[in-house]
Amino acid sequence: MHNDSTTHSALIAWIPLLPLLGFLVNGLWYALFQTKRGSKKASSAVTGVIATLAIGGAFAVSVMLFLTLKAMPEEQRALQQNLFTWMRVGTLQVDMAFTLDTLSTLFTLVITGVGTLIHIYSIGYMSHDATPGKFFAYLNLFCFAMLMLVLGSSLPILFLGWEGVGLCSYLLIGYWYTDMDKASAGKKAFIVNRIGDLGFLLGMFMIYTVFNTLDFSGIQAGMPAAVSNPGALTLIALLLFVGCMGKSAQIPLFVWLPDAMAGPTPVSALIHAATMVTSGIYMIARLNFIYSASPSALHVVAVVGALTAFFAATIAVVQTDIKKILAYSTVSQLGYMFLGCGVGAYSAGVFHVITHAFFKALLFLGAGSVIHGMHEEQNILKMGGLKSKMPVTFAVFGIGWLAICGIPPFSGFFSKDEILWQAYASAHGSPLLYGLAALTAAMTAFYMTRLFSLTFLGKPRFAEQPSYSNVHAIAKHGIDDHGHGDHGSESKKGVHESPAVMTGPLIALAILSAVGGLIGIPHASWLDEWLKPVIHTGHVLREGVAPTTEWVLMGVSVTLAAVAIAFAMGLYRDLKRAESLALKHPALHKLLVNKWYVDELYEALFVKPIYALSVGLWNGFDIAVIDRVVNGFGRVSLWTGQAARMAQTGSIQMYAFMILAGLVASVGYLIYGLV
Amino acid sequence: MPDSWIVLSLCSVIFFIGLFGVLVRRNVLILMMCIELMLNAVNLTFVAYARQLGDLSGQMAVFFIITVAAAEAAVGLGLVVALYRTLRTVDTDDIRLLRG
Amino acid sequence: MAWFESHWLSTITFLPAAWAFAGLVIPGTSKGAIKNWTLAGSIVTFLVSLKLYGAFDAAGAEFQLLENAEWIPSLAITYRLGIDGISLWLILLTTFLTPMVILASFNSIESRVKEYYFLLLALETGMLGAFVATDIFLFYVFWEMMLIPMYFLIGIWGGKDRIYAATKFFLYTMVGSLLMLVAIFYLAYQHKLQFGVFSTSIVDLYNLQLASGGFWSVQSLLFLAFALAFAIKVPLFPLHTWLPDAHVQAPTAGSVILAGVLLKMGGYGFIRFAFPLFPQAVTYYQVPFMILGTIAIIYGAWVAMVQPDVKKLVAYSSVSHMGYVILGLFSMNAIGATGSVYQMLNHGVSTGGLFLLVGMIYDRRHTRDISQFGGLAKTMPLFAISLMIMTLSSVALPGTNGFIGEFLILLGAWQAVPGLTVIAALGVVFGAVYMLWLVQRMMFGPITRKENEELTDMSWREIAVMLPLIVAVFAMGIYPQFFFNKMEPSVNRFLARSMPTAMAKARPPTTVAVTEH
Amino acid sequence: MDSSVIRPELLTLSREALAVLTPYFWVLAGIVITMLLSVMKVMKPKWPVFFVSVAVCIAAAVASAALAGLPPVSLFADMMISDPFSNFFNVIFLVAMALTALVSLRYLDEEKLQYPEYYVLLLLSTFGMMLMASATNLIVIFIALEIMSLSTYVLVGFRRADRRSNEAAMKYFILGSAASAVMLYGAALLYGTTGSLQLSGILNALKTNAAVMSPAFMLGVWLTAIGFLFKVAAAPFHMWMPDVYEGAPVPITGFMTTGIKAASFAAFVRVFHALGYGHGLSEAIQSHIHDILWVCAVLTMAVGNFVALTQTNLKRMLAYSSIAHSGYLLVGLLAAPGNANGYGPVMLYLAAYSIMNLGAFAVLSILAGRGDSGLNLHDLAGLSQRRPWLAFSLAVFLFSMAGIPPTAGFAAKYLMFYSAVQAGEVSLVVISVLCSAVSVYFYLRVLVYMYMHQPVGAPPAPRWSIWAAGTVGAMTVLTLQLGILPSPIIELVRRISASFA
Repeated sequence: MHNDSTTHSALIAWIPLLPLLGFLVNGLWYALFQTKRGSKKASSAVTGVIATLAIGGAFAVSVMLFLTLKAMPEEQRALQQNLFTWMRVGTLQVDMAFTLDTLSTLFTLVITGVGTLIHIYSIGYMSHDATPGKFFAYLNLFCFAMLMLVLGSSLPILFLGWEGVGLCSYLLIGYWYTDMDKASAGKKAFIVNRIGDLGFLLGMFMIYTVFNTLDFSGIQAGMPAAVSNPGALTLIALLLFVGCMGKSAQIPLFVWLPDAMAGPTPVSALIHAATMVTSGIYMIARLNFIYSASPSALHVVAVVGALTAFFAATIAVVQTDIKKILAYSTVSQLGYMFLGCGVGAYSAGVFHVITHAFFKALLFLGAGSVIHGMHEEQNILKMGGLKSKMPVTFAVFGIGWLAICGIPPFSGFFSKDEILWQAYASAHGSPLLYGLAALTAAMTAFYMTRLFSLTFLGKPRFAEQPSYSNVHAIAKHGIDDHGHGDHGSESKKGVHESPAVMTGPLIALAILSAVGGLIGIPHASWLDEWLKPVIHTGHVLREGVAPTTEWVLMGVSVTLAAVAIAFAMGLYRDLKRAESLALKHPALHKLLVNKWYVDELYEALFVKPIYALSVGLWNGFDIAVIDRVVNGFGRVSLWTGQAARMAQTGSIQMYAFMILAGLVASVGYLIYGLV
Repeated sequence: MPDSWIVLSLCSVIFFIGLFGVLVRRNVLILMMCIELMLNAVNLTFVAYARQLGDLSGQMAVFFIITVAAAEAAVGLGLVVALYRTLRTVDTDDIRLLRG
Repeated sequence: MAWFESHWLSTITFLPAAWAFAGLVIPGTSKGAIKNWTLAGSIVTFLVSLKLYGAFDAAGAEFQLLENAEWIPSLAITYRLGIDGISLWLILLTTFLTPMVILASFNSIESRVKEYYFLLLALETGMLGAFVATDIFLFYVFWEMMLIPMYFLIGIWGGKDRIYAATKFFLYTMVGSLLMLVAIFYLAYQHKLQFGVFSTSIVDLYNLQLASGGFWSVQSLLFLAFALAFAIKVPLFPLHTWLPDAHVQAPTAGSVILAGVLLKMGGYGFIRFAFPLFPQAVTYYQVPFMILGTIAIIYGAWVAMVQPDVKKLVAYSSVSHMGYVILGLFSMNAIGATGSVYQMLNHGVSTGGLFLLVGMIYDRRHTRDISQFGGLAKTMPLFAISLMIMTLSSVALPGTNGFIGEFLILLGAWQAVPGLTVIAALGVVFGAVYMLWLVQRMMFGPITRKENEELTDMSWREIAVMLPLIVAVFAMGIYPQFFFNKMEPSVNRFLARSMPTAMAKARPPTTVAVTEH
Repeated sequence: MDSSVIRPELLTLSREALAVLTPYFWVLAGIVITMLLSVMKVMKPKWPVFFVSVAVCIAAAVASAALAGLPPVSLFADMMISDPFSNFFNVIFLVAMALTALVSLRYLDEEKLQYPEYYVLLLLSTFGMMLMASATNLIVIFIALEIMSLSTYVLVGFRRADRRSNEAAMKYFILGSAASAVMLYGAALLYGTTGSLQLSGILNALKTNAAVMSPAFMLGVWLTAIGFLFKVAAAPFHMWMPDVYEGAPVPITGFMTTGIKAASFAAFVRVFHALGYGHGLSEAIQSHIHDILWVCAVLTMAVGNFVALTQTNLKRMLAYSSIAHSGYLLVGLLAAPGNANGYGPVMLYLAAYSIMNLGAFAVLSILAGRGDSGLNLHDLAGLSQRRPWLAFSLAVFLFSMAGIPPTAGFAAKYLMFYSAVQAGEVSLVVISVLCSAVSVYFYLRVLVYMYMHQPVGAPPAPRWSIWAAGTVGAMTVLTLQLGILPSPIIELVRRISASFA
């Protein structure tokens, strides 16, 4: 058993290494042989297959290791692998080591599994792209980083992945770099993430000062000693949570995620829905013992989560870009997860991560399929009636929709409901939190229905021939960098269902979204059991909460969702009524459409002042003060010279006089000294 | 020797007369005379001291100084001639090409 | 051969100069021959210097590969060479960068080729000498001799304001180092007073006991004299203003060497001389200098952000990065100090790489105005990739060398002064801002100018220049232990010397045994 | 003493006295022969005179070098002494003289000044210098000084068709004579108060009875000192120097900056030492003289360097830099009693300074056009392309003057400052190094023109001559050699100053 587990431990490294390999193959191939001007670019089929094999292999390994873990006795379900020492300086020791325990194995499964599906999907989606080699290289690199993140057995390794995924998201958002907006969106994502990472770094430093190690095991071992210092623990927890805010797009650092939709849709599905954005939850679950030790920090997490959830939902209600809506719903769902963690129900949070990965990936890919079919049309007001045009997409999207709305028995229902219940009942929960969450749930149902009906139901609101907008879109992306260059021919076919290579993954994801919830059926939750070795928090109920309340709340949330759906269905049967409603509250509508003006606020608060300050420092201090002083020395010496030169009149008498003056002065001093 | 102070102070007076002459006069020839004056003041000092100390080396020094002074005068006059050839003046105010 | 065995350091130090003199016989008209000859020389030097890695034994004596010869016996000034784990890497960095800058100059320098390459090799000798000297006076001599070639490199082959920049560079450094010279004399004299003999060998001077306490104490004044010289070289805010001018005006090779090696002289000086000689003064000035370092980090980043000239931007980024070095050094603990030393190497690699890239684009477009570019990623993909990698290293992305340095430095500084570290860590954000914004403005977006449409991508020569740096970026980021292994004992010795408490209890052995090879 | 008795031993010379006098005899012989050659109409005097003067200088230099090791020998009833100190300086003077002659040859041709008197006067002035370095009697010092000065006055005015040359000569003459009169008055006072003209006698008087230190004595000390301060052009007695250096023919300027400066300092050191500075003088007087000289040194360095910043004529710039260097030398002089190296640093500095200055002025005399034109900065523009080696040598000399390693100037500076620090003159040293930092600027400016500017117009064709070129080359090598391996000469000067004090 033991040596068996060691032999298996040796495999852990392969989970991240395989994608890395794929990245190197595709990347080097691209960089060395496909960049020459006029050189032939590899097709998405070849490169895609390479990438898919890499991630698929990783998936296979993950599954195998998962089974190994499952076979092991519960209390020792963890595999370790130590590759080499990364840094050993003074008392600091960081190993390039991996830990595969019950928590990380779940994440590896999701990442590699969903990742594989999305890779396959991308083969189709990027078929028209100019540089698929580059795209798949990035995609693999992302998977590598993400897997490092979840497998790392110490904070620095986690941070390595943490920033790595940030990089990939930067690269992939700005994938169509010739469009400056997309490039800026990538930069924005990276920088906002950096702000979060700053918190993460400081949190790490704080941990090092308190625990004198950065290994998770070491930190856990140090907890008993550390609890005596709750202030430090709270600080640590909050600093790390700042990191989560950045990575998982929580208030106030959520602004980058909606812009991130500039990237190709598979990227949005993989990075900005299924995996990367959930790494914040992963970290909190990983360090749950620290958070549990600091109720105040937990409370902050919960409140921020709930607020984000609500806030993002309000924005999502009025957006018209299909991907933007999904983006805000992602932000909102992430808020849920943090709410779950914040009330101490880490497993609930993780559960929602998993289900969300399924249905949100599904929704995004579905949206991608729609966009693909509609030739780059993203405005849902210009869609409608696609049910007949794209039946498969319609079907799977429907499942995703029901899942996110929280209609039983779809996966979303279970996870969301778990969180709602915990928000109400757990020791850290409160009715207020629950109320906010429930309201958000209703709004979620509302805007998802709006999206769904405007996209698929009703009658088409677009011209059969490619409308101006998508010609524009093609023109905007340029012929060869963004795909669909040959849409000239394709668009004649008009709106069309996506090829099998794209619908296949959709179906797979649909099935997962449908049944995925079964791993966490209340009171029989396999997930809670499975996570026990990592997350050992028996759910203690707030005093005065009857267990039976759970069923009541469950009913409440389902009815809420149903009502919201019905309302939305009615409202958006034709747009007139919707618009009239919008006109009734113009101010509110405007506010929501403009996303509460958060971007503008930050622009005014930070970006502009700092820029102005920098210019001021450069011209006003560097040049005007320092340099002037430096050159001043030179100038002054020159003036001194000029002045001294004046004495050099050329007159003999003048010189003689100077001699006499010197003589008198010195003799005077001498005599004065003597008497 | 109590009486020598008179001589010595006289010498110093003469010396400084010469020095001030150098400062105030403008004609090169007169400047040279002033320098001679200074040198002779020095001579007188030597003699006075020699007498005061009853030591010959002071007296001896005077002869050397006189000789040197003569040589100096010769060179000086030669220079004045050369100067006058080119500048047509012996007024120190006019020889101020080199300055600054 | 036996002579070489016992004189590795002299060989490596003077090989470039000797090679350069030999090269004088090549007629100035046959430029190709001169270029290849010089390149060969620098490569040979690099290969020979690799020998040092094997020869240096981390567990062994403090200074190794010692050479000791009489130079000016009457003043007890000796020709004394030796390396420790810190200078070892700086030497390798120097010999590693030189071939690249020479190769990079092949197309950009066409006038007075002979003098140019002669000066480059002479410069290398000067730099190596400063790193191997263990006699403080010898160090000073090399330190000054470095100025001359660099002065001419900037002044002759530089840009429009090259003369102003060169003179400024020269004078700035002179003022600082002359005061240091006085301090050196004072130290030698102190040694005479305390031990009966003059000495300028640092292992002897380490034993000096100097009155400390307060600003006017001997130790503090001497420290300031040294610190001024080194802070100017680093350059530490507010003494940095020579750097942008020098960098912008210098030819590519000049900028690379300047950023890659010359700036390190400052940090190296602090480590080798200022800290061990004046421990109490260092503790006295620890916080002020950490504050200056922090200011440099933020200030440099902010000012870099708004530069219209790409080279100036990189120059100010150097100010920011070297601020980290100061911060880490003055945090006075193993983590911070190691981080600083490592950061010096990183900065050499990444900023050197950035300057090389800037030089390449300058050779093509003859402008450094950022607004002149845009969308280059389309016409020059390889260039874009290289620039991106160097950028990542410069913004300290984990996995690249930059991260190791900054992480350790900040961690070390946190141990010393947490409050300051919070501010300093902001540099992580602003660093990303200005570098990524640069990349975006130069590489991304549509191509707006006709000149940029037909740019040719990196040639094989340029790839050959960049490839080693790119490899170094990742190698140093993924397996830093390779470097730490040789570095650590020296850093610990350095700390033991530099901390008065440690000094009090145990002074490290000053008798240095020659290690056989 | 009883002067009536005739003492025959004063009239004859012992064998060793004759031996140590060889250098002086060589030069005297040279003077006589050259005079004869120049008046005998048998042949055109140019070459013979030139060769004779150079030959005797070399012979005398060799002789002095050979004598440098011997113990001191006092001559002519202690009127003068031949010791390592004097021989060291003799070598400097003679080398300077020889090189000046070499450089002058072509220069005089170009200037149509090829008169044999030139060499005669050079030899005479050199002879005066040698006497100055070896005289130990105030009157002898005075006579030596006058021999040197009178011949130099004439040499300065040698371009007698040129107004500037004449003016320079006249200024030099008037001020110089006045200064020597002042010095002589000081000598008289010293004689009166100590009862002796012998340096040794004065020192004795000082040490034996303290009553000597009367105001009159102080006045004497100081007036004598001023005489020397004038000769070495220490502020505020420096003002004649720029004008004279600018007006004089280039080779003579070079000769003056090396020979006269060295000679004056040599004698200054002897007198200074004899007047008991650092030993024998009472504390109060000591400290006062120290203060005055301190101020003097600072002023000199400041004036020299700062005014040099504003100069565009190379000759004048080098004149000011020469003033500045006098300032550094004063630092050495001040510090001498207080440190182990004694007057060694001063000697080394003078040697190094002579070498680099001779080299620099040799270059200038090669570059100078008709009537010493073409010596402005912009005339040097692009010299490095036109005459790379010439530019290189000038660069070496300038770096050396700026005190940048590895050059003789650096070696000299660090020995001097090293010693000054030992003598506790830290503040003075700090000021000096800051001043030399200033000086770097104007030395660099020349390099800027030579290397970083493109040639403008058609500068005068350089006056190549194998002799001048040889001089420049030799000086360049020597500058670098002293810079890289200063140890032997440092040893030498230490030994000499030890034997001297």
